[in-house]
Amino acid sequence: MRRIGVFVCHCGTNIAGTVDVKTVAETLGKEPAVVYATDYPYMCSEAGQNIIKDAIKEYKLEGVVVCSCSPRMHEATFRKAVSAAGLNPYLLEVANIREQCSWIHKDMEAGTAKAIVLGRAAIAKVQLNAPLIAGESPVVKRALVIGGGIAGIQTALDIADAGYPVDIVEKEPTIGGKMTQIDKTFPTLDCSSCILTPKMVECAQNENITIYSYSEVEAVTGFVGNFSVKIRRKARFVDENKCTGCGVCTEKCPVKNVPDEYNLGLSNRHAAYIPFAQAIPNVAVLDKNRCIKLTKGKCGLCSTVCSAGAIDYEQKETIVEEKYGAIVAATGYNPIKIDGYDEFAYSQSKDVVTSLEFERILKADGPTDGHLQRLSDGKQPKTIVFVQCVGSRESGSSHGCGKEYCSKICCMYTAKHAMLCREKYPDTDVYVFYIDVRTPGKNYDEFYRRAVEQYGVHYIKGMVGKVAPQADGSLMVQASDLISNEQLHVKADMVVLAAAIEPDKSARPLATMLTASMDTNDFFTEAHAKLRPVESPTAGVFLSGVCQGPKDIPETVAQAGAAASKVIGLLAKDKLSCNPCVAHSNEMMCNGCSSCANVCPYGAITYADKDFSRRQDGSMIRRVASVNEAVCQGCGACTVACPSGAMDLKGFSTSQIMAEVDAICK
Amino acid sequence: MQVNNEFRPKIVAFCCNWCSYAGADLAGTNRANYPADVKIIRVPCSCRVNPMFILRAFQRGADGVILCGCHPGDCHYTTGNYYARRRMTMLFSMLSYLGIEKGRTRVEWVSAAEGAKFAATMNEFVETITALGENKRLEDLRCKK
Amino acid sequence: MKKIALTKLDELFAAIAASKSLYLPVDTEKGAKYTAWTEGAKLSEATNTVRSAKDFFFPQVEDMASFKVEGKKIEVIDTRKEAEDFVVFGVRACDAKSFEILDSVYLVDPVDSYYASRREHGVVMTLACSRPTETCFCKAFGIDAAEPAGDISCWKTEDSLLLKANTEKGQALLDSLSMLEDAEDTAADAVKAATREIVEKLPLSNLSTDAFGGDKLSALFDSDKWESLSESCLACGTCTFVCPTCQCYDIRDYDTGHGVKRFRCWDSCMYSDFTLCAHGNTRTTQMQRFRQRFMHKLVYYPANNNGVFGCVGCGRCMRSCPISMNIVKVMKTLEG
Amino acid sequence: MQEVMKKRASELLADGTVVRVLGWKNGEFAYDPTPAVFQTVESLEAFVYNDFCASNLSKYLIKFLRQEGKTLVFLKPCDSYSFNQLLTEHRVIRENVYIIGVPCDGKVAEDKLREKGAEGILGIETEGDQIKVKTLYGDLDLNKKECLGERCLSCKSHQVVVFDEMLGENGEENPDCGRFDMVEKLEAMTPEQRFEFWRGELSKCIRCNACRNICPACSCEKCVFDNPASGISQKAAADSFEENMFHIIRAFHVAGRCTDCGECSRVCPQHILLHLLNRKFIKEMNECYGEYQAGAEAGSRAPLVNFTMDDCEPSIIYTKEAGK
Repeated sequence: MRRIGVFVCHCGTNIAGTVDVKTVAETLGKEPAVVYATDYPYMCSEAGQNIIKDAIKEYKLEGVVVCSCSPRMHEATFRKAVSAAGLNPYLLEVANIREQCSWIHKDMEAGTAKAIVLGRAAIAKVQLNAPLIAGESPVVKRALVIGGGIAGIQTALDIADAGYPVDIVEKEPTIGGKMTQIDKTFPTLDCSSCILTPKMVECAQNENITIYSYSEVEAVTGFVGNFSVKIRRKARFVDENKCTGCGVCTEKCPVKNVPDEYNLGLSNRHAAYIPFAQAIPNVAVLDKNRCIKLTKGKCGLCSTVCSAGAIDYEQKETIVEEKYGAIVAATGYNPIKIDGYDEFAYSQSKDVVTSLEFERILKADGPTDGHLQRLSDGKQPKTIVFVQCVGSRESGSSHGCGKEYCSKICCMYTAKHAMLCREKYPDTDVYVFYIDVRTPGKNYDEFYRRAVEQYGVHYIKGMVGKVAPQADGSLMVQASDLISNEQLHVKADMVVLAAAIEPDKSARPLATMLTASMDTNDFFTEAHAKLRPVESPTAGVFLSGVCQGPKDIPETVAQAGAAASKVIGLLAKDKLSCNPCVAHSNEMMCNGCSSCANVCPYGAITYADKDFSRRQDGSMIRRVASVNEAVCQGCGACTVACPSGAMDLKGFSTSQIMAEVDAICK
Repeated sequence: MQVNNEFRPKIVAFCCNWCSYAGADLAGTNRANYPADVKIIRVPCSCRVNPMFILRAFQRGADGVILCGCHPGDCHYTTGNYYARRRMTMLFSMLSYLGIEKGRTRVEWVSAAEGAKFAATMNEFVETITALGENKRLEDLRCKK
Repeated sequence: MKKIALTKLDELFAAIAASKSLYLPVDTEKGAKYTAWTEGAKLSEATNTVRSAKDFFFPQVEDMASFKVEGKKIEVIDTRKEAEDFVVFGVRACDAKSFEILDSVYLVDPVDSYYASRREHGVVMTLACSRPTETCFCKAFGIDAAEPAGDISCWKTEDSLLLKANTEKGQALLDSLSMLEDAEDTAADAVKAATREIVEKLPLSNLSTDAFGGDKLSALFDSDKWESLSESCLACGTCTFVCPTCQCYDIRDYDTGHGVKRFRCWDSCMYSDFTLCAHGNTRTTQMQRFRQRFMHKLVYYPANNNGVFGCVGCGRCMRSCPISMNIVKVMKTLEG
Repeated sequence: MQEVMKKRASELLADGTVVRVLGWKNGEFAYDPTPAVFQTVESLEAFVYNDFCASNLSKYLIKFLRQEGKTLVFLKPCDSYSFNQLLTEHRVIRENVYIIGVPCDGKVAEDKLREKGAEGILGIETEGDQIKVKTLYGDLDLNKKECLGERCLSCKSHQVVVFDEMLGENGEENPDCGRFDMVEKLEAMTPEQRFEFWRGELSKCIRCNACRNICPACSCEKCVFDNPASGISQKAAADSFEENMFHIIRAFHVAGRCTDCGECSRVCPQHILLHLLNRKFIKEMNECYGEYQAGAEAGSRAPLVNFTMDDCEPSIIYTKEAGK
């Protein structure tokens, strides 16, 4: 029997309020193995930790039980303390008497009795705890950033700046993401391209950065410090190394009617194309679905005009396999499809556009060369209505595509749009219909007030009920003004819908590959909502930008930098200590039946024939399992699949769990 | 267990570390309420729970056992709860076949964000077990006081 | 000698059961089983019960002591209870002989008080065989199926049950049964003769034991036939558990959560953890374990008990072994 | 058939294809053959194959396949499923064994003869469906069909599913065997009735381990019940709970791996209907996860080491029960 010390925390009154901590300490002190038991107001404080350290030395403790808050909170703290006193950190158990006891129960008697039982269970378990030593695994000093928007770019630049190689995988032919499509940025109204392009160029020029554009992640295996990733490089039918980006092929290409993604389909491009002038890499790509040569085998014009000889119709997609120490998800977002919102007549009228389409209309390289025009007749709109929260903050989505959350960026960009309209075209009437105007952020509210006060934008609290295209080409907007409590009819020339944003569709399959968790909206879940906002619960996977939740550019850049600093912190280590709570196979009992390997999600179990011959029994070669401790993540699926009980899990062994069961049920 | 002539069930709840245990913590943080009869055992994943543990709990005097894990599809280890789901289905099947009252065992998927669900589930489970009364069919008389 | 009409058997059983618990073989769907007598219970006609009668004196599981643990205090509780008086009726000659073998182990110094208490309180009423079967070979071990031992020996004739007391305990029981009538001492001679006649015709009655005994130790131990004899043994304990003379037990402690219950239970030399010691196991192969069982019955036991063999030829192992390996095959193979 | 088998065994031993033959050896009486290994042509004299050769030989291969040389084994349909399952679990090595499939139309159970009053058996002769039992107390003419072992009455398949050569005609699967009839009957009972039924059955258990040790799926190097470190080791059922525990855990450990060969019930000296536990699992898994027959195909993935994303929830068991 081990010599156990029990330390009961009051947590101020958090525990002591509904649990009689003195009685708990006193009762547990009578348990057969317990040689010392005490209580203290804050066990996690330095003084509290010192009580534990001193007791370990004075009473020669061989196991420590701390009855306190959840182990998720302070297990690491107490392990450190125990370790500092010379005891193996895994000879500690935490009995959760706060979150799962004192905070739940109002009755002092019941709470105290339960705390004692939980303490007993921890004592029973710690009796059987094995001193574990964390193994080490080397760190591959290379990072992968998935997504080449501003989030990915910033993360990559920061990691590269710290001296580590980093690869960007971008599924489009160019990096840049949504920010390339935006005209001006709030709240300073500086040009989006002007601030983004230098960063894109820097990515291309930085020796530490490799850009895999037009590529997607195919498979991820491994674990923190040692991921192995397969990247599928789609065939662009242009040799990236030869192409000079001169653009001749894109001009000569006879296929001219492909909807241009960069302009959200508001204009057309050629089958051979460079997405936009500042694309990085500045390399053409042939649209394999539209190129005549690739679809019908004829044409070949681009090849003849390409002086660099870069066109390669035979190019195949390739798989690049690379090892990484850390992976950053920066998969970004898209506006939701709003075809379902019939009331806004989006599908019926060309002059009902989304905000991102409106950005394209305002931007100089857009379909209207930056002139504010109606897409139907090219006329300059005199009255523009902006509708907020289209698909955002929708409860019980009636349209099947709405989101419960606030998309966060719409209020600000709408203020920007309204302001730009009024500035460039002062004769335009601008209405904004909103539920709330949300402007938290430095200089944000000032910006919004400028739109109202300085630029005379009509902000009306209320939702638009219907947009009806009229015979004269105008749009009749029916809305309610909630403040004056009246129905409004605004005859508009253009309606701009602030569509909600949602995570990019590629995020869900990626999360599965990364074994990273997601919330119900397919945003990546962070390890802790407040304290670890840029880390995924899956070790070695970090989050950058909107893939974690809606955010604007400054926030995205801040988070991208934070993710980068976490990655740098990880890559700066030569070795990582592994979770020692991993599976272990007892060869003497192993049947070699492969049940465990069948259920292992990590492929951590391998088999080998081993010689167990003994003098009396003659030759005996058996197939037995062994666990790669660096690969095993400690889920324990194998332990139950194993009929003989040869497979056990350190830290959560069968005997430990049964001891807890026994202690609880007695 | 009889306390002042009133039956108080003994209930063991196995909770996976990543979702349900955190959900149970959240229930506490939110000051939710459920009976003290429920005692939680932390396991890394629902797939760590051997049917043997559940039988053991009944042997030692538990009146009800509940297993909580991440929602299918959300397992921290990707697939653990899928295996747990099959194993528990089969265990329930066998217990029912042996004539053990239905409802003594339960599986519930509780995420880290579902503190309220955790508390509600526990309240409901305690109610069910209290109605079923003492576990007589899977008891070990030697373990009774 | 006493007698009672077969038609009045129920009366007799009722009278015995009035003062003591009475057990007797009763037919079940799958063979005869010793069962506590209750009104209407019918005595089985079967040659023998599936399980042996040793259960009465040496039950499969028996509590020995308890330890109550409270905090750091441990209290030892003697859970032994005085056994209540009981009567076992219908024990065959082979099982009756097995009690002598168990006695020679448990009633010699140091006396096993648990066993002794049951022996003291139990009255054995044997019943001579009338329809021995092909798996019977008691004769090979010098047992007369027509003359069973026990506190009281009984014979069934066409119309009556004959009873003869062999011990004081038996005599006292007979004396207490007023419905018994006197009978001639020779009344059972005819049924005895008939039984002996059938026994002569049994295929295994002439099984020879000449090749066995305490003096044949090394030749038998080193025989190269054990290997093939044991090759299909499954290492289950069926033979030992149905055997009336197998007497090995294990002592185990069971942690109840608030104390410890110490109990003993049958063990089997066929099990891999039999003879497991701190240093390891002296018998590492099934051949060795298999050999042990038969060497014990045929060599070691007679060596220590004046040549008496540790088998009574009841034939239960022959009927229950999953792979039909048994002591008869072993004897014939080793002998041949 | 016996003579054909002997002949093939002799040939294969003689030409060195195999170094040992795993078969059955005649016993003391007509009804008690023992599984045996024959290493010489001469020893095959004692080889026997008759209506009483019920033992499933496949489990022995685990032991023999660790020894040198190829083993010839005769597999009946039941045994061949077990062999495939062992192959799936890497317990046997296909290359090290030469399988001769032998057809089986059911094996006669000794206890059925006893039930029909056969005691003092001196000889048994079978001719077609007729069994003539000569006993000390008179002769009996019995019908073989009425004397078949319980498991043979609901035989799932007469087909040998893996072999190198087949002697005689291979049979077919028998999907209408009604092997789940008794399970269904139990399912239709109230929980109380079921509880009583199983108490009655399992309380007979003497923990002799015959069921476990004969079971081809229970081939663990060390069984959890024999392993003090497992925390649940037990030598005898010291409480009614332990009787349940042993059989539940055993059924669970073989769930998805049990081929339903019925050896457990055949060998139980207490005649407990153990196969009904295994069949329940087979039936339930079939219903929840689709038809699966362990051992039908080597390398198949058993239901409990498999899953689909849209598997039913455990509560389905309660819904099912409520529906009854």
